[in-house]
Amino acid sequence: MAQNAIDKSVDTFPKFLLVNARERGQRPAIREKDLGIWQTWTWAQVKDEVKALALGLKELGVERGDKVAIIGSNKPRLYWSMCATQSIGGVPVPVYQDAVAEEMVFVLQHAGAKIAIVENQEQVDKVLSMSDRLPSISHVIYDEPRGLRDYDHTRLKWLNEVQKIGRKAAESKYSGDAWEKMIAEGKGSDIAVILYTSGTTGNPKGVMLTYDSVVISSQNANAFDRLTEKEEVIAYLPMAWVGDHIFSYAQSYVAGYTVNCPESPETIIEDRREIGTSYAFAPPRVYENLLTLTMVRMEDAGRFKRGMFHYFLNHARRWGEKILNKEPVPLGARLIYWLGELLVYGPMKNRYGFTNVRVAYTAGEAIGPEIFRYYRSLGINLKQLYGQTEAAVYITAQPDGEIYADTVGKPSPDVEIKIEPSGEVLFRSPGVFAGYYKDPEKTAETKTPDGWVKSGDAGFFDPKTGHLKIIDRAKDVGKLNDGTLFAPKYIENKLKFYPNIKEAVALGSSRDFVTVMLNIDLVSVGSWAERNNVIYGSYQELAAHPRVYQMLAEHVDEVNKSLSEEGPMAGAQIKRFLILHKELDADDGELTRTQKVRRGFIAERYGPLAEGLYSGAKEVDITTELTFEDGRKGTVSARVKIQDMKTHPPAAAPMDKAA
Amino acid sequence: MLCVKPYNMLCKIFVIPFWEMWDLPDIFVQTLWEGLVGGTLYSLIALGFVLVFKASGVFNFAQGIMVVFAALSLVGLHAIGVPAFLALALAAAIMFVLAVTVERVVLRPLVNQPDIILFMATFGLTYFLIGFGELIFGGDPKVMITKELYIPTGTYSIDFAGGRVELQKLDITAMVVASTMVGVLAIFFSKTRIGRALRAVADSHKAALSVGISLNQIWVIVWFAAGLVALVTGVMWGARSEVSFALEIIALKALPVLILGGFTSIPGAIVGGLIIGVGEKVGELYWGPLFGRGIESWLAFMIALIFLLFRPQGLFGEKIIERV
Amino acid sequence: MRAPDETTIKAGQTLLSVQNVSLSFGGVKAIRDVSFDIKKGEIRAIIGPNGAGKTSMLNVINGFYHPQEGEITFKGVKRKKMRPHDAATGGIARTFQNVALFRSMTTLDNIMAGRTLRMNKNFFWQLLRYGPAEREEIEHRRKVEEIIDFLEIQHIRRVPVGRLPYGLQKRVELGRALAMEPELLLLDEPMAGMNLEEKEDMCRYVIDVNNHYGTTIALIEHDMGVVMDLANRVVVLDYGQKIADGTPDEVKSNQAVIDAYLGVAH
Amino acid sequence: MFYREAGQFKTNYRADMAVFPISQDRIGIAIILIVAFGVIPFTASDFMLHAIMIPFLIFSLATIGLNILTGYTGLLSLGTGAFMGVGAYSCYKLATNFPEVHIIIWIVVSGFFSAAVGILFGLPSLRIKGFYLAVATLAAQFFLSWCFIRIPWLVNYNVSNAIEVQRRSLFGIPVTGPEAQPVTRYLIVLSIVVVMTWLASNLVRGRIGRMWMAVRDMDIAAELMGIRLLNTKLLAFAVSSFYCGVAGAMLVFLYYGSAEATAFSINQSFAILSMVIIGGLGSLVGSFMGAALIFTLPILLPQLMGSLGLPIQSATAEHITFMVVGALIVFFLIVEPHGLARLWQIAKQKLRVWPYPY
Repeated sequence: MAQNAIDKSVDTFPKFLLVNARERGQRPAIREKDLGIWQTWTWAQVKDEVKALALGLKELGVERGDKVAIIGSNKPRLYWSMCATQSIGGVPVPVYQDAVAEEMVFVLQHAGAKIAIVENQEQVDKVLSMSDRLPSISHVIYDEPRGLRDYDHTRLKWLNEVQKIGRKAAESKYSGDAWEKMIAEGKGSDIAVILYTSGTTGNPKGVMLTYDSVVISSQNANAFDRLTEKEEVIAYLPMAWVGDHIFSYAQSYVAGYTVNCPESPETIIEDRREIGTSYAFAPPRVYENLLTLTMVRMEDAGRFKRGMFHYFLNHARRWGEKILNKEPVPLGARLIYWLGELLVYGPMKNRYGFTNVRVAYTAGEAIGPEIFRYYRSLGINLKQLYGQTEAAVYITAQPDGEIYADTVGKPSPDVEIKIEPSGEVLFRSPGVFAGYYKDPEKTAETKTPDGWVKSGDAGFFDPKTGHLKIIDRAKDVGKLNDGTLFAPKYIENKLKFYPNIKEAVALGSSRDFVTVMLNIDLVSVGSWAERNNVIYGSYQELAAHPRVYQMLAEHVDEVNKSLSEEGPMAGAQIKRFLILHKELDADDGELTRTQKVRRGFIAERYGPLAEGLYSGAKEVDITTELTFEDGRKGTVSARVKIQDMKTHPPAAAPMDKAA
Repeated sequence: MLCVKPYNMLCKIFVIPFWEMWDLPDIFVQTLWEGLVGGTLYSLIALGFVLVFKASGVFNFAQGIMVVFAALSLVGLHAIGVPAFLALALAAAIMFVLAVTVERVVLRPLVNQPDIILFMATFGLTYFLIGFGELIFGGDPKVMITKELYIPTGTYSIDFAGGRVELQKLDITAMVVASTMVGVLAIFFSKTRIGRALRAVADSHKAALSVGISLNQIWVIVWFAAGLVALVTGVMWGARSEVSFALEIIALKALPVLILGGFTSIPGAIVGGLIIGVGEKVGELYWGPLFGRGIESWLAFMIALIFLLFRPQGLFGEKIIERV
Repeated sequence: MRAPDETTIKAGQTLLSVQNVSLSFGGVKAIRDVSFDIKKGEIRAIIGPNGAGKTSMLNVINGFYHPQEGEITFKGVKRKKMRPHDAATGGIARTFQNVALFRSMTTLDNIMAGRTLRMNKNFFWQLLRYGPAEREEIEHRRKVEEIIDFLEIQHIRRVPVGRLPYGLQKRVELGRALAMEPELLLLDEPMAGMNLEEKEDMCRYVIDVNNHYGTTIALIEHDMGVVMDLANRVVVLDYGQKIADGTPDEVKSNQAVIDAYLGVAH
Repeated sequence: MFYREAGQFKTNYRADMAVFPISQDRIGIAIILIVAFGVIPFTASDFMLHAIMIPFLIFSLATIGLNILTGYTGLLSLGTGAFMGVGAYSCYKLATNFPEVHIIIWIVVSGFFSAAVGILFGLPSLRIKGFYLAVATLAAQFFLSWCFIRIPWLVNYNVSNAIEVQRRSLFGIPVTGPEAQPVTRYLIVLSIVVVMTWLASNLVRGRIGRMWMAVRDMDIAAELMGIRLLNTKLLAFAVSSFYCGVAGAMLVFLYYGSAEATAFSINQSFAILSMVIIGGLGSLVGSFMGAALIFTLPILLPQLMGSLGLPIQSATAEHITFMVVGALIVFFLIVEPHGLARLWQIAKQKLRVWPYPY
């Protein structure tokens, strides 16, 4: 790795592939759980596969600069497609595979993709269904042939067939080291990949990243956490997300470590345990789900086990982080911790598949401090980072030994940061993007001529720790009518830290006071209902249950209390709330593909509810349209109750922070 | 004698025994009688099996030990000073308690389990009753209280074909009691409401429920009935020889009887018992010496085994049709 | 791989024909003088009201029942009497109306058991489970995993099938039949007792099996809608007699069928 | 709790189909084998070896034998004792007629005689099943018991009518006969049992095991998949009897030292059957557990009662043992029809998901 870092001539991923195939040819490069076992490909094998695919693509007419869309879940062949495309000078454009046809068509059109490499019949159907709007696409290549036998194969090709074409070409047209020469033509300043970000509003933007930015970012990250070729990671996050691109592709190629593709989305936890990842990266949601699952299961455990679990958990809460941070800890506490490691922490880590984890990151959203501390107290080196697609992920990260639940760390290597008077965070680094594809206007809006990028997030440096703290999207930080600072996400996150609350939407900008709409967590609340003999027939019924309201009111009250202790935030306490009758869903456009709430859209969609929250009504009727999994539409009607809350007086010692 | 050298063995098997039967008919008749009496007792044990099997589908391996246990209770109670007939009544009561216990502790928790599991449960029950019986009554053989129960002893001698045939009064009693028992059971099954319900159960459990009797009650009734049969068997058998745990092994002879007669047929149990009883006595006397005697111990099983190969459903069983 | 006597029959040719078959139990006539054929590569449905003799027909085809009259020609060979395992060796696989899985075995073992006929390493290799026996086991495991993948039952690979919900059991049973790589697959009410979603899934699998493996399928089904979507040709039985035979559309408009079958509340 | 499986992944089917796919299990079995071969012979007393370990292992093997027939193939047999006897008597005849071949070879070979007799009495399984078949095995039991008593040729016309084991040596160390040390005999028994258990586990995990279980679970479906029922059942009879035969031969030659026909009576059959039930139908591990429990119960019970201040006579202890075994059988059938093996499996599963309840 160190060698790679120094060798400046290795500046593209295909070049890294050649290096890896040469230097660690027999080490596993990628695995996939398929047909019951972990099918493994070494770097040398990957090189052969990528070469065959690359030349096959070449034969299908992919030229330097052509865009190749990649649509599907994390599969080895799709990762190879990226490298294969890059090796012949093409630009891979990974697309969110769960995007509905409409969303997909925009990206494919905008990128002008020449070829789409897709996972299976489902994606083939999607692409073919809009083929008349996609004249640029000459071929659709699929990985999984099932059900596609009788399709018209004039424009459709099985990936293995493409590779066969490539292998034939490798023997005649491109014999010898013709392919390696093509690779050598690539330069660090070329565009490596275009990643479409799903903006909270408007159409997605295509972020162009150069090889230089991705490679340097990856090298810095690997060095920062001392990652080696021995790491094992699980690739399960969308390939179109910058996080997955960096962790499961770029960093792996640079460090030479192994990427593992799970069998199916349902078996990720199982698969992660089998692999025992050493380097993990996940949005807070994943950690939240694991913890929720744990708590729900432990509720069902016997009295003894539950007692033991909580005893050791309390002990860990007190001492675990200190031990992890190598602070001085009394011997007695250490001994009990050791016992806890044997009885609880070790087995828990084993269940999570985190036994061998050296570094785990949470990013993308703020994580609940409780959740964060829970994992750290078990001895898992969970850290936070702050990143963006425009920065090839890394902006700040927490160095080992400097971990705080409410910060996102120090600037990553080679990254400069400054805070605008408006509170907006600006950054400049070698990882910064080249521009938005076909959108110089937006590029200019975001990126200053001297290389500073506007993150769009509001934050500040904590004087005590020197770490960056992010409070919200800069444009979302609003004001109440009385001028009080209102950071909706900040409030929402506080609420979402309760396992019973799955989503929260805070309203209040240009209003008299703050209100929230909540989504219950069906797993957590459902399990609570079962234990407490609360009978319900549907999600809607459970959400409207008075006892559920009562329970959530307690949570809201606690949030109000904590807000009251935070100086500038004290005025933004929640006055009224309601529980939504349906789950917020990406298919209905209420969440982004990365599962962020689209606040504005929701306020509009649930207009009557928003009005009710401010009109003083006790109950509001609402009818909402929703989309089923198969794309059909339907409507759901409900009468939603609104609950009033008391606010707490501001605490005596106001804290002076937040821009 | 009659046999010529190369056919010696065949002759010994197929000619001489029959010639002997013809030559000394009194001995043959005597043997037949003893076979019949022994067979009656086999029939009684088999009857216990059939009762339980018919109504609950349980292959009650413990029937043999129930016979022993019933007899032991009777003798044991008498030994501590209980008058004979009261002891008999108490022994019946014990069998009732046993039936209830078995229903509660064994059958009810195992309802709907596969047959083999229920069989094994009765196997466990056998073990338990052996240990329990020996613990309470001791392992050594005891004498049945024949006189106290006014069971006649002694013999009738009848002149027959130049010889004498001796009939034990006890055996005659046994035959009479057994016949009465079978008669009573037949009436019980065909005439009484519960009996009809039991028959319904044999066909389908739902049918029984519609008669208004719970399955649990039915189990208690059949197990109690089987217990009573066991008590009678125990008394008769005990009177003929002695009351000991060896009986438990001998009781296994009821299995070939069942194979002959079919697992669900009461007449089958009777006929099968008689065939086996006669067959093994005759076999032992006329063919036993050829094999070095003692073939009585397995002859019944071999007869059954050979029979099985030709008619697996037994003499009176229904033909088994498997549906897919 | 197997079956030296295997005569190759091309798609569209008759794979199996039933000629004038009659079957009775005791005095009850279950099938009366029925004739029809199954062509290679098609999906053939046998429909009819309850007690029409559909399951009996399947049982005759795979040798479980022996018809008193008539004969069956399978792959050009006439056979009057056939033992069930002869049918299996001949390439006929079968699922049951009431799921006849090996309940205490796992999904994996159930499907592996379906490959018994194709495994031939002898007892002593099995004892050592080394060399040929192990290679054979691995080779077949791979095949089985493909079926597991095909039917999307990876997550229940190691679960004893007795614990699975009914719909999944049916799927495992289909997998077990597929593992035999049959030429003719008999499905006895594959969608019985399923909810709508499971039915749709099962339909897809049946079509995919036919499409992907080219397996000829004869199926009994109650749900007319399903049959109309799935089958290439339909034979209709009523009271043990054939009353119609033809494409779904032909059958649908046949008056005898309407009277006998569609007439009853359905 | 001790199962830390994270990071144990399989990249090929060979590893995935191993007997012990989890490394902790492999370590566990390795420890057991090391203790059995390397520690017990040096530390255990002669009493321990002779009166507990040797018979325990032999009965475990017999239990495996019966389990193959009853647990795996679903064929109930009440003739185990007799099949063991066939092994013992044929071993005796072979060893006395061909003394030049080593006794250990004869012990193993005698299993074939037992297997042949097993096949013979398994033939009725062509037409009959369930309890009917149990009666056929009873016929075998009584017939063979009778043979053991009535055919003096089997015991070389010994006046005592018993098998008398003579001294045989291996590398100059006596392995059978009165001079053979318990340690020697223990190691021989252990080796045979370990190897045969391994072979049995190979069988039951492969095609043959699946055929057996298929026949047990749903014979009609098995037949329609091309499994020949009679062959499969006869194979089960043969293998089962082979195991019982070897166990029987070991029982006489490496444990009793001499034996009469009563050693192979129906009570022996019942005892082995109870070991199978309590250990767990269809489980090799369970066979060991069942044998351990049923065999050691009569030994431990008096000591247990004694230590509780309730000294009891040996006869009483025996009766109580019977009751306890009977009660245990019923208890297990109700609570867990698959016996100790299933309990062990559940416990293991609990440890694997620890501290989760499931």
